[in-house]
Amino acid sequence: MDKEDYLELYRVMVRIRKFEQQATDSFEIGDIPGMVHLSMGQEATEAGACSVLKKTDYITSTHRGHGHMIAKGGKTDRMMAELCARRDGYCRGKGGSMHISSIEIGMLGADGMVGAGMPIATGAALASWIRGTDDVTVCFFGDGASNEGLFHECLNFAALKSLPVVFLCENNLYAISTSTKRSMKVQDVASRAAGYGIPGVIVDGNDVLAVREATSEAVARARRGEGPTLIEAKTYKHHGHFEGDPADYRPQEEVQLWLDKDPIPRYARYLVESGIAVEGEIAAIDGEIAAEIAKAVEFALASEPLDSRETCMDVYSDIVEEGR
Amino acid sequence: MDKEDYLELYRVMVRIRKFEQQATDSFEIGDIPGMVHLSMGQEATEAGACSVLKKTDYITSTHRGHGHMIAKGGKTDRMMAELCARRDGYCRGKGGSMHISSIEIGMLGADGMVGAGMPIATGAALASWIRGTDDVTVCFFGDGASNEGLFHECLNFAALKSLPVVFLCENNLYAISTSTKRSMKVQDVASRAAGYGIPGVIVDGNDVLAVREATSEAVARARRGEGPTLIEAKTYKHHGHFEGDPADYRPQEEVQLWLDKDPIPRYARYLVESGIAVEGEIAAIDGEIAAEIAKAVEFALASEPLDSRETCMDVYSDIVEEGR
Amino acid sequence: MAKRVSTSKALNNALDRAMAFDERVFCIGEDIGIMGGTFGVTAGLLDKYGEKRVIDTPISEAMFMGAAVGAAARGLVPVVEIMFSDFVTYCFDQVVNQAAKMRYMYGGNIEMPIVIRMPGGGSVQSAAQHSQSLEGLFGHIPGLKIVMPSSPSDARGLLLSSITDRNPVMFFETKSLYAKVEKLEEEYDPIPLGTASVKREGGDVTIVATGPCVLKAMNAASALAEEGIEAEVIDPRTLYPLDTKTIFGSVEKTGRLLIVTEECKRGAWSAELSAEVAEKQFVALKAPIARVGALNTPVPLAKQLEDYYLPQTENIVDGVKSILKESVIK
Amino acid sequence: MAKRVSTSKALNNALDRAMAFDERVFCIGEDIGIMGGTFGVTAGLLDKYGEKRVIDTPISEAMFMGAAVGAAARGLVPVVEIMFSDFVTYCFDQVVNQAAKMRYMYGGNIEMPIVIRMPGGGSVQSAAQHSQSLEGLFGHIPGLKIVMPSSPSDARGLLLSSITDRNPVMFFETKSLYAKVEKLEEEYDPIPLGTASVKREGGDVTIVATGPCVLKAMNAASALAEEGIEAEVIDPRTLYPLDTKTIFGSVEKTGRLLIVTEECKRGAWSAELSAEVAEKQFVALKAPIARVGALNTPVPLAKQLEDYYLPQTENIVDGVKSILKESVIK
Ligand SMILES: Cc1ncc(C[n+]2csc(CCOP(=O)(O)OP(=O)(O)O)c2C)c(N)n1
Ligand SMILES: Cc1ncc(C[n+]2csc(CCOP(=O)(O)OP(=O)(O)O)c2C)c(N)n1
Ligand SMILES: [Mg+2]
Ligand SMILES: [Mg+2]
Repeated sequence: MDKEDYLELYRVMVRIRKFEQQATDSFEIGDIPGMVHLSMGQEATEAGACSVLKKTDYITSTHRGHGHMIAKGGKTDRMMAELCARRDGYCRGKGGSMHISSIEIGMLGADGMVGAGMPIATGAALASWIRGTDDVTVCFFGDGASNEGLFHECLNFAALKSLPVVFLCENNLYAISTSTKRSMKVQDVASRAAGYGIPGVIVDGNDVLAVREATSEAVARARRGEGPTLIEAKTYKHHGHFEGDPADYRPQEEVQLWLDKDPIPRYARYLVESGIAVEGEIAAIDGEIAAEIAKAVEFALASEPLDSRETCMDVYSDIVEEGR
Repeated sequence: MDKEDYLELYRVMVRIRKFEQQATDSFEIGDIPGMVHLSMGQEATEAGACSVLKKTDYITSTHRGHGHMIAKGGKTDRMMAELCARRDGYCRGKGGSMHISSIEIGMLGADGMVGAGMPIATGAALASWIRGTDDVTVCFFGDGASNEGLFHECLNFAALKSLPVVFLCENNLYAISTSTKRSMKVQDVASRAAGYGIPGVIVDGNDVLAVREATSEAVARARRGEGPTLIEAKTYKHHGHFEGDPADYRPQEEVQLWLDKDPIPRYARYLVESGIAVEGEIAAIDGEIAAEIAKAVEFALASEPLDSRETCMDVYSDIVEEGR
Repeated sequence: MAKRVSTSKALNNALDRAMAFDERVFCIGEDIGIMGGTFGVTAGLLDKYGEKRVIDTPISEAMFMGAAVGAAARGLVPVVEIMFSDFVTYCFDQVVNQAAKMRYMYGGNIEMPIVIRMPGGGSVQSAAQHSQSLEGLFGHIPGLKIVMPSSPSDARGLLLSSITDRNPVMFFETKSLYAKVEKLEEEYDPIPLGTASVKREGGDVTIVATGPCVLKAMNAASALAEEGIEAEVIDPRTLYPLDTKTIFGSVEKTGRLLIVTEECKRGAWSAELSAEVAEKQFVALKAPIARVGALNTPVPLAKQLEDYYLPQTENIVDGVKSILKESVIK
Repeated sequence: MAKRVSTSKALNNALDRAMAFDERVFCIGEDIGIMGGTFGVTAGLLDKYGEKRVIDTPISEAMFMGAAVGAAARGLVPVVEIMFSDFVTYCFDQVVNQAAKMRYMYGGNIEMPIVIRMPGGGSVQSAAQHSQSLEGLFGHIPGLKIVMPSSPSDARGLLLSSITDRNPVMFFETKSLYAKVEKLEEEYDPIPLGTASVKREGGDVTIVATGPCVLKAMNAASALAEEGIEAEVIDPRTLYPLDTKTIFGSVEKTGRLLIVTEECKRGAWSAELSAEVAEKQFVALKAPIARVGALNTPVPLAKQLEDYYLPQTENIVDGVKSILKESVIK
């Protein structure tokens, strides 16, 4: 890693954070419709994991997908346009926050169905296996999703066929109101890897370099044709489940504990303390990203909403049913 | 165990065997309609496991359910009537081989959907947990079923709540044509128990006493409120997947190897060699069961088929839609 | 003494009453305990009835739906919450091949009293996977009953009946109705399944509307009345069993039928009703049977698209006018 | 040179041709490789194309259906086999909420070419969970196409078109048709989706029948002809897109419509067609639209019950006679 690599990690984390801070505000005033799930607090995992991917690699995401998409190279202007349901959004405003996706950048979609990304990631990896290419797919999912049967079916098959996929569980301790203590008897999702004959790795999800390292190893292993790895990144989200959720099922001390472990200031401190960057450089990035996000909002709001008649488009490749 | 207990185990195994031998013949000549899956070869697991259950305990079964049902106390006459789709069958001939069931004897159903018994067993155990009774449910399923997501969801939940259920995998090395080597990377289904924080036990499924002992321990544990156990019984079925399947995907030597391990002669030898019974007693049981099965066939064929109009009954408790 | 009560609260009330009355009744689902349900329908029940009767599950719909089948087989009465009706796709087998067919496969020797509560429907910009109206799928599956209330009072009365029913009942709640408020007496009776409610009488056309479309149909009827067209508006309340007596009687009188549901029109429940009437009441019909539904597209995100996607009052008004125009004299 | 070919073999042929022609095409499912599929449709393909293009999976329908979505997103063309159509309930989400909606949620920026092959239907005493005709469920889901051949030649021609289609196609094979044999030329063209086949012309009544019911409808038509009633029999071949031109044209001519499908009648695909015609062709109709389907029960085991459950030739004959009797003069 050279200096720019270090800074880029910081840049991506800040981009996610500021994008989502903006999303809160835009949601509040009604510019963003529907449901919005923010991952603020989990940026280190998202940025760290995607930092080792090539453009031709793939990821699948969850209902909480902004961070994954930004980390995989999503442009904040088109993303904000998507959240605001505008024409210039990645999905022409038809997907929104919960379905944001872009095949060009290798982001195979946020998804509203918990766990749904797992078989899709498995299929993306299967495509590499069939074609004999060395693309890797990273599958992001939550602790809650890990209890769906899809987890089992996908890990079993990917292990069996040695597919080039990394299953990356962001364990943020909750699935809506249900803490992992109330959803599984074992402590670590990673402990389930053994049942599939694949490595299970636990990593501090708030340490961007640790995540990067763990993912790098797993991705290399996948690229070598040695099959999947299950990584569990322990982390936490700052906001509630969705915007508007008071999240009073989480003890205030717990929230505070994790706010204190915020991955962004932590990494900024590291950069400075280890002499990689000076405070001014960090502040410059903060400013640069703030400007980018301001522009993204402008871009989004300047983008035209779809015409109602366009509701009927994009259902089939070759059929448009109009009228009712 | 007193002598009668030992003999009863033998009796149950022979009852299953002869019932199924009869089923082959009856199927061949067209007395039994539909699909028939036989478990001949797996009798030790079925008899051993159910021998430790009380009448008020429950089991769930699979598409291959005759053995489970007989072991849980199913009467061969009403069972044969069911296979022949007759009025005096346990399900009035509406379920047949693949859906045979009887709530009175605690057999919650064979099921045509692979894995479907697992959540039903979990629910039966949940009922005990809610009511605070000490009934235990034993859930039979195959190696193939263990790859369905249901396995994961049910073991996770049962472990979490310490439900009184025993998950008993009959690993007969195949799911139709797919050998376990081609369906999972790990060797033992039991190795997956650790991921749920419950005991995983491997047992020789062709040794009725070993199965009985392993199940006895698991059932006792469940009754004490200490939660589920995953037992994997290694066994083999003599016939193909269903009657009519040539099963040429199984190497002939492998089949022969397992025929040599047939649990019934093996246990008969044990009984004699250990001085528990003399050959005459064993032969007497064989004869007694042969007579029982002959009567069962008579009973079945004497039982009236349903009238076509009865097709419309048993859909709702309170609505019968006739005509089309 | 009558109180203003929302649909959520009315449903909560019915659950509370059923649980107090019958200890076999228990609730199971995701986030229904500590959080009281995403739409608050189970609020307070965990505290009152304890964790054995209000069970928060891990995210594993197939498990808990199948477990409901197992528990029902053993004599309990599970009330399952599927957080959004779209998620029933994760436990479709347990509903369609297990719960619905169990009695039949057992030759009648089992009871299967399960209520499956599901918030469905659009109008809150939740896009393609959180907004569907899937009731029609279940109308095709013998063994299931289907309930779809349109008001707080119907919701609580129908939920009570659903819980005492001995068959699996798909109970479709509608997101847009949760906040709807009505003045209700504290005492109330269950509403038998299979009884429609005639919301408005009229002799020119019969409008059958379900769930959130009932209000739209009533608004359309008012608008039509101003033009001298008298619509009879019927809310079937249960889609199966269906109160064909009331509906057929009305069509007999008006000779015209328009059906309004929030489903994608193609293959919707409304098609079944149309087909039934086309088969059984041909002679009475003076005009084409019309259906107003949502567009045949996934549910779009943006408000202006979703509004266009959903059936609206003006579509109903137009539909009625058009069948009046196409009427023939018999 | 023409050869006698079964439906299974005809399908096998189409798969072989598609795989030889386009290396993006691969097959995935349970027991399709070593065993060649429960009904032999994929026989020999593993040997010919290798284990990367004919993939035997563990029993995990949701996984491999979802994987098909992922692989399609990456430009491959998966042909999925669900061993019995009833098992699609295990991957209903992957079909209904993923494959069907993916293009829409992506705003059109993705292709989703997946064929989902499913043996369905009754008549071999496989009881409640292995005999259903579930095509109607998918007719309600925008984004899916639905194909249902009734003969070896249609099967292979339609399968070819389904594989080159850029949308998810639910391809319903029927167990009772696998063994059906027809003399076929080796050279053949794909049959475009959305083109019905008029099996028999007649002016008195239009019979639309699907899959295994086509033969029964033809038999009924012969019986009716002996009594001087000329039925036009149409096999739509694809339920969506539907060749309404051909069907509506026929109804225009005959003024009478009877629809025959093997589905449970309530909420069936046949209801949608009935509703469409009732809405659009009211003036042309001289008689009630009738539907003949299976009973509204799970599929029973015993032959005499299953025969009673399924729609039979005599039900079609009776249906036609009864609508003829109820005809009005317009
Ligand atoms: C199949 C399905 N079940 C339930 C839900 C409702 N739901 C949405 S997010 C969520 C919690 C997910 O938890 P986790 O996987 O830990 O992700 P996190 O929200 O913590 O990022 C639930 C239950 C859903 N969207 N889909
Ligand atoms: C959901 C589902 N998928 C597939 C099938 C087809 N099928 C029936 S039995 C079987 C194999 C089951 O294997 P296993 O669980 O090992 O049981 P065994 O047959 O060996 O007793 C399969 C694939 C089915 N019935 N249900
Ligand atoms: Mg979480
Ligand atoms: Mg097996």
